[in-house]
Amino acid sequence: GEYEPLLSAKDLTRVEIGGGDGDSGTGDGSPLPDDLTRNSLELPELSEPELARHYTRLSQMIYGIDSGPYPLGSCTMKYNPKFTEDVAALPSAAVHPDRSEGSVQGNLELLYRLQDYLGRIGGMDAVTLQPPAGAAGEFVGIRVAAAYHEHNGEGHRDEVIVPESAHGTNFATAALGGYDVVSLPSDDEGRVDLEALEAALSENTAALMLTNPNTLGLFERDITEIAELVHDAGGLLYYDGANLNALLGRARPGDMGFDVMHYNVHKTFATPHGGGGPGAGPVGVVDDLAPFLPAPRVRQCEAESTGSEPRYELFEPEHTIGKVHGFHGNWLVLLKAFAYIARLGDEGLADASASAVLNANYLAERIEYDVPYGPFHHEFVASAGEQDAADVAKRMLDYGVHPPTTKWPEIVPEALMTEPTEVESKDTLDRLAAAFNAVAGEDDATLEAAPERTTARRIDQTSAARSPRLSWHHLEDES
Amino acid sequence: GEYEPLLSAKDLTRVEIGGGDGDSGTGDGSPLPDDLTRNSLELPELSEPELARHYTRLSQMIYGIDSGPYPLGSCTMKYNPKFTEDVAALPSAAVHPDRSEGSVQGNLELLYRLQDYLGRIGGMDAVTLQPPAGAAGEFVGIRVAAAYHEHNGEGHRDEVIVPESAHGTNFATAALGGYDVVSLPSDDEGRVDLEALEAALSENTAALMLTNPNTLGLFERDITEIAELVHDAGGLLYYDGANLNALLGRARPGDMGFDVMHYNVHKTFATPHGGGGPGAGPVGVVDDLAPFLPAPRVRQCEAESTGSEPRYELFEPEHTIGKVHGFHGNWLVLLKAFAYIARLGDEGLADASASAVLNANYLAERIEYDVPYGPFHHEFVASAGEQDAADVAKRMLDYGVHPPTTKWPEIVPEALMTEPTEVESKDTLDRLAAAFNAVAGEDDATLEAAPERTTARRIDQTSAARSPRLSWHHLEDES
Amino acid sequence: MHGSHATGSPYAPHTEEDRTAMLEAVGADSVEDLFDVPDEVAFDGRFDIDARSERETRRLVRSLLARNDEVTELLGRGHYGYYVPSLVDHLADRSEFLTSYTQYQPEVSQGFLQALFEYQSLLVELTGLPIANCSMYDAATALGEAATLADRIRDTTGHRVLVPELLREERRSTLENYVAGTDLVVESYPVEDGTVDLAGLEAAADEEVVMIYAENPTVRGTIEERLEAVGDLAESTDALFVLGSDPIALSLLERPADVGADVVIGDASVLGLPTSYGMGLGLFATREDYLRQVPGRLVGASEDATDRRAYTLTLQTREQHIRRERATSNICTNQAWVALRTAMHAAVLGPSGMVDLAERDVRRARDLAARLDEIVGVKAPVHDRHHLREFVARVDQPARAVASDLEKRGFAVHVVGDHEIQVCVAGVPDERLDRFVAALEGVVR
Amino acid sequence: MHGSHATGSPYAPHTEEDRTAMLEAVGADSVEDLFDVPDEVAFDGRFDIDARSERETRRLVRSLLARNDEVTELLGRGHYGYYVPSLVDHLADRSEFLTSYTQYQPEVSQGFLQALFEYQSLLVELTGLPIANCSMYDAATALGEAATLADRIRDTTGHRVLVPELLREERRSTLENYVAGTDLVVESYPVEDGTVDLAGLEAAADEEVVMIYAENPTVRGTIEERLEAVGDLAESTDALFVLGSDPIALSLLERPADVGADVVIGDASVLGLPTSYGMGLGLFATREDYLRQVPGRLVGASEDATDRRAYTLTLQTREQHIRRERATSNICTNQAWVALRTAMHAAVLGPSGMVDLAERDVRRARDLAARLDEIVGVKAPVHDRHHLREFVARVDQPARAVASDLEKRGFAVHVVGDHEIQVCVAGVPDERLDRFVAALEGVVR
Repeated sequence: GEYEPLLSAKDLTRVEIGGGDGDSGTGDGSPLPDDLTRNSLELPELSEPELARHYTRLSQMIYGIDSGPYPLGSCTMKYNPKFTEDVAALPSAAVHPDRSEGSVQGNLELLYRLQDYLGRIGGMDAVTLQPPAGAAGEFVGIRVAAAYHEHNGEGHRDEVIVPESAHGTNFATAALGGYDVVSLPSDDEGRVDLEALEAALSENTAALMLTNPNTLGLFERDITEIAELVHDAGGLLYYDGANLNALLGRARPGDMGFDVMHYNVHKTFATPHGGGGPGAGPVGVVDDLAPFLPAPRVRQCEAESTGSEPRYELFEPEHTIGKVHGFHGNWLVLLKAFAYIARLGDEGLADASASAVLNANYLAERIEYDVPYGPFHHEFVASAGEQDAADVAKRMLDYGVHPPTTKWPEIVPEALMTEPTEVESKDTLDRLAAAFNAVAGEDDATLEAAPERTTARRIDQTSAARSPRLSWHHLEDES
Repeated sequence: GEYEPLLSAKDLTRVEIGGGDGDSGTGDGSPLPDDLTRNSLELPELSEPELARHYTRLSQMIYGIDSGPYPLGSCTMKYNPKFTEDVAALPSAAVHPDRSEGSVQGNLELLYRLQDYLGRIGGMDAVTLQPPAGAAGEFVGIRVAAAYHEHNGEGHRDEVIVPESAHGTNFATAALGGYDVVSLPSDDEGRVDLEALEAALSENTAALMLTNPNTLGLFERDITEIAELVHDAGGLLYYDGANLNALLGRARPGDMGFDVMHYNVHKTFATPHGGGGPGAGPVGVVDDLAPFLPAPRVRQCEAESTGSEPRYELFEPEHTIGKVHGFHGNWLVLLKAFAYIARLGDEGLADASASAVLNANYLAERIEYDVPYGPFHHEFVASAGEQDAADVAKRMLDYGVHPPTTKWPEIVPEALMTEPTEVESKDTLDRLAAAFNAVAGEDDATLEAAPERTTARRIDQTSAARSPRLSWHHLEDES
Repeated sequence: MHGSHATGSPYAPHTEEDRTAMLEAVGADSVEDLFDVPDEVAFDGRFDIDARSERETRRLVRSLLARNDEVTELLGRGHYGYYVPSLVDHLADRSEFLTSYTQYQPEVSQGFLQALFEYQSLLVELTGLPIANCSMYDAATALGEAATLADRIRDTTGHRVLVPELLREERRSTLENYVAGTDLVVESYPVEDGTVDLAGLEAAADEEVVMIYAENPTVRGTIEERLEAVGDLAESTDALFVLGSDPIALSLLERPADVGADVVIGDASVLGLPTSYGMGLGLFATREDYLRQVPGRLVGASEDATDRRAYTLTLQTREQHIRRERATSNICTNQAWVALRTAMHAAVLGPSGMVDLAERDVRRARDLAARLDEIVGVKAPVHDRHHLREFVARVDQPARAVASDLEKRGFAVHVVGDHEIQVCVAGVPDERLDRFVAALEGVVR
Repeated sequence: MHGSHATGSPYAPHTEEDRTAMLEAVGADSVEDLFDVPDEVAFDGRFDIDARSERETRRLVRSLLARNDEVTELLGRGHYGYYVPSLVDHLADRSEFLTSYTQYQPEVSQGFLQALFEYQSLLVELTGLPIANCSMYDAATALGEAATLADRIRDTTGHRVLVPELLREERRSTLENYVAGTDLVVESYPVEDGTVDLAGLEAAADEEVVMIYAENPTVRGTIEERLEAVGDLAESTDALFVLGSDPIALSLLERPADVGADVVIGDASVLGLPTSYGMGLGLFATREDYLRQVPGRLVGASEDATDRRAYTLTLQTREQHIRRERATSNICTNQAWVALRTAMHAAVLGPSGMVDLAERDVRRARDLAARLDEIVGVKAPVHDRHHLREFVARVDQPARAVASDLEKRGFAVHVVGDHEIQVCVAGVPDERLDRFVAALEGVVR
């Protein structure tokens, strides 16, 4: 494929600013005095047709969910239904966050209903939609836990326990919240080691953060006992919702004893990943924690009269931790998630999980790489064995499919963490398995030379990091 | 590139129909008696994600206007402004054609305004928007001419004169209208040969169909004399609007003496070509011909009271030829054309032609192929000389650009009919010229082997035509 | 203003520097010099059309269209408001599909050619006829093209074209324009209770007939019951049997090939397009015999130089750009992008979805008719026939007044007789039908 | 129903035959057998959420959102309703952009990486700072991240974070959550007539200060006049000078690098997103010194194995998925697609369009203030400063009542004091401003 030049290589136009007296109402000069303005601005100045071609060409150099299977473990790369874009594009959805509550009843009702949907799905009593991403949801969870303990005179609790196979965000979030992170080893079967948990728990435990099924796709069968242990130690149990797509309609975090959880709507509820974001990370909690949730939340007003349409209002939870986003979170993403849930309903959600689990099991059965742990649900972690998992991934690109997540969790050597999701057909899974298996039979030299059939060949990461060139200004000397 | 299998290769599901008694209001069987229904239907049954990938992949195997320059002579491949798609997608535009006039005042006013715009642009007194394409517009012109002559007791006129370099549709349309086609040779300079015209004109002449500038891009400088000759012979002068993009704001067919013309809104007014259509071919006429236009047209009603909003109604021209489309033509296309004209205004339209003419002249200057005729306007016809023009085109594909129209008009040997339009930048024209010039230096073997870098290599036309396989049913034996 | 694109066309990219350099290259002082327009026909450029920003233009169009009333359309008679899945918009709007030209360079057009090939295949399956072109403008023009086909292949035997007396006037008028250049004349045959009056048709048919046209469903929404007899009659008189239909009807009703149809025409955009004020997609399918007389473009399978499957426009020698006045039609620009949308919509539905849609509407129309029939002053359906999705109802009051009152209550219906309205359920949600029943009750009370 | 997709998720493609074959392959009798969920925590699947067709779902959302009132929003204070060109929607909605994941496989993500690299370059040009990440969530969280950056690089010298007393409460609250895990405390410094009270700030600043935050324009729409002095003060106390702004402001106002800013944060989605109830895009730019302490993702230029230009995420060892609890931030999912839209919108405007937009709004806001000032009972602007696009007006009547009356007339304004409203012109067409003046006249009469 041909490369697309940078916009700056096509044009850079310097616009001079100033020459105004700052009082000019209609004059040609700047309407501001020169000491309040910059001198000039130099950026590309291109026509709409040129830009259309630039971005069309860039888009052609991207593998998206409509390009083929995208089995990134832990990322739940589902098909993103097109109609959800249409509802997010409705002009009536485009409102300013400072509008009066009375004039945006549509937004409030929709958010209220989404709070309700998510509460039902997670088995949680109260939900905030404010966190703009999963990690932001985790942060709310940690801040809520801190506020709860503080409120109960347990402000000394300064440790958060995180299994070693957990998502990196769990560690980072606990640290951001000011907690010491206590890492918890897995047992031989890849699950939480109960003895180690008992040893880790103490009067300083604020919370245990857990993903279930865990990153190996395994259900933490001892979850009831784990919950008891944590609660007995005075800690809270946090559910990382990244793997919720495994359990829709089969089990709910609230029923397992979790006190607080986040939902990744860009995973479980099919909102697009957008090349990294935006997502949304709503947080659900049990009743005891509801007073600590971020403000504002949405509630139904008292009915004014029988038969009248219910009205909605914002309110501040009694002991709220305050805000974790400047406004109401990623509204357009929440809107899409609402539409997805409303479309699928009970049956659709349950089938999504059922098909996701069936797909993972079928794919694992079809590939020649070893899958050391099971029984897994929506994802599995194979081992590339003697091969380098990162090289395996590069080589899979040559077979026209997206590779799995690699080298993590570390409990599996040369991990290939694979999550096909429910949207792949048997035919596609067979094709994906064929790609895995073709690579499994290849030698290291071939793998190291990969990819060969992609827009760019293997990219030099070391040089990128050693002498960072982070804008076109850094490339000026070159061309 | 990888091929995309046919939908039928992915799935064919046969649905059985019947088993009903024809009275079943709610039963499981067919609601119709079996003798009124087919037995079964066999088509692909695929999920939305599978279809999204299928059509995404197909789209990737198409060169569009956002892919690069598209200098097809006579086709006016302009950039299609994105916002025009938005206005065509407005839910309020989606109305049924049998709605009462009073309830679709928006449609009627917009069409009325477009009639008015086009009349101004072409210098015509009355416009119909009904023809769904340029050839349909030509047909209206020919039918209107026939009706006019008939009305005037000149029904014996049975010949239409068409220059030999004219678009194929002119010939075919005249024939469809029942006319004998009289072909008119060009003079040495590539224009209408006045003597030949005089010789061709007679009491049997119904019309002369003319493109101006003609397909060589040359303005018919003798147009006033031509008009006189035709009118003196009792004929009508028809303007083929395919090349109108050369003249916006510089000259108008009505001012040149044309009696009837069509507009190609998918050329001049930037509505997308859609892989072949839909377009729209409105027809403008001088006052004398207005009573013969297709029905219905739109007009403003008498004002009900001062200050009230004007209202619009459909009406039937007095001697209308009737209908040439089942309803109101390609409404969504007309809507886009209206938006384009309203966006550009006088200055934008004039600049479009100016830039189109500048681009053609600049490109011609930059390429090494000979351009035998001039001065040309928005397009020129180069000659590939000793090379085969069709092979030149195939080879240009390898350089990542779309080739010009080839082998036509025949007045230029191995014609490369080139129309860059106003949307190409100087940089793009330089790149396009480089592609022309690279091919100009290559040998026949290279050209005959081309293209090499496209999705498909050179396609066998002979085999396609010799044993036509026109549906997947014809391919069943194969796979 | 700082902008280099501040005036002129917003879609022309030239900066002043570019323009100067280009003029220099061509040896002209100004762009004006490049125009070879004699003074006597020169125009001063004043159309008096104001330029607007993109945003203002969008506001203008939105404000104009806001003058359309919002009503529930129970309208059919050849144009239908089926729900079009979002997928169709999103994929068909990809600019590669939307902005490309006719596939004269197939090597860079494989995607569109394949989609059109799949569209043709869809129509072949639906009609049972082996040849389908990749679009005419609409049903009316496709009917006209069918008649000129009849003229070409049957021209020694006669000149009469028989159409049902209840044919939509617009279709008939378009047909008459298409045959105006031939010696064909269009004549009506009688219709009985919404469908072909077979005895009447038999009486009208003689050796002068070159084409018999029928529709299924008919313009009154009824389903024909004697199509095979019509086919036999056409065969016996050596007339072309042309049948009008559409993809949803074809997915359920008798297969045209099974009743002897020689040509199927119709509006295929009932799938793929929302109501669009009549913008359509001419369906055209026929027998193998007439392959070289077919109007319009055909996509065929072939192979490329490496023997891989490829698609291309084929049999182009039928077309105007090659054969000029001896072409099978004057059509050039067609409705390819609508055909793409139709193929996409059909693919989303799948065969089961298509049959379901048709069967559900048969039931819904029947139910609605029964409910209307219970209203005092209304009889529905008027015709003792099966209906696909619409039916005629008799109202005691003047139909025009009833329709006008219904419109005020937010419902549009057809007026098809002094005391007849026609009502279509296609695309109308059930709860709207409920409200319609109530509205009609209110109106005729 | 005929459909094989009739139940369950409409986006799961399995036919019954596939399902059976797959179960056989994995050796299970049913999908239930694959779930390893203990009975005591099993759930019966009854959420009591009804499934709907795509069309019904769209109708549901449309009907809910129809409960929003249509008003002209003269609202700003950090979220703006600039017109977003259609091009942005059409290109950003291409599914390759919309549906792809973070670019961990750069070889198949070059297009997005390059777009993000161009976004970073835009911010580098706008701020004059050499490092810009490729997005935080919004301005408030970017402010929080700036504080944790200050904490990391300045933690030996103190714990005070100074912010203007008029900072939006939401930003302050978010900031306080971000620093809750550190020893930092957030304190206010005084503001005078809408801008920094320099004497007050000097009085508040001591060696305990690790960060001074200012905004340009301020939340009251005023343009800061002493930013260089703030920068000097920050430098002299070894505090990080963090400046809040946005791309349109930055295209016209003093360049942050020129006034000594160490970090620039803000909401970059003022370009690229329509008003979206506060959904934003956290802008984050800083000095080269802090490169390895920057939160969020960075795209860098590199080469591929054939030495051709290529782009890749770089310096990932700062991030949570590598460094876990020692990461520079916990951010993972960011706002990449919004950054793409912002870059597109900026590209459509070009530098001249951006400067024009800012300058035009300066003039329009000034004109509007002057017109409001002529109304009896209104004083505008309240602050004797230059304004970028919004200003505070004093009303004699209670501001809340004025705003409420304005809302009834179709205009939304901020209430920022008992007798103060705030009015923003960004994105509001001139004729709407005219109508607003008339409306306010009517309200305060």
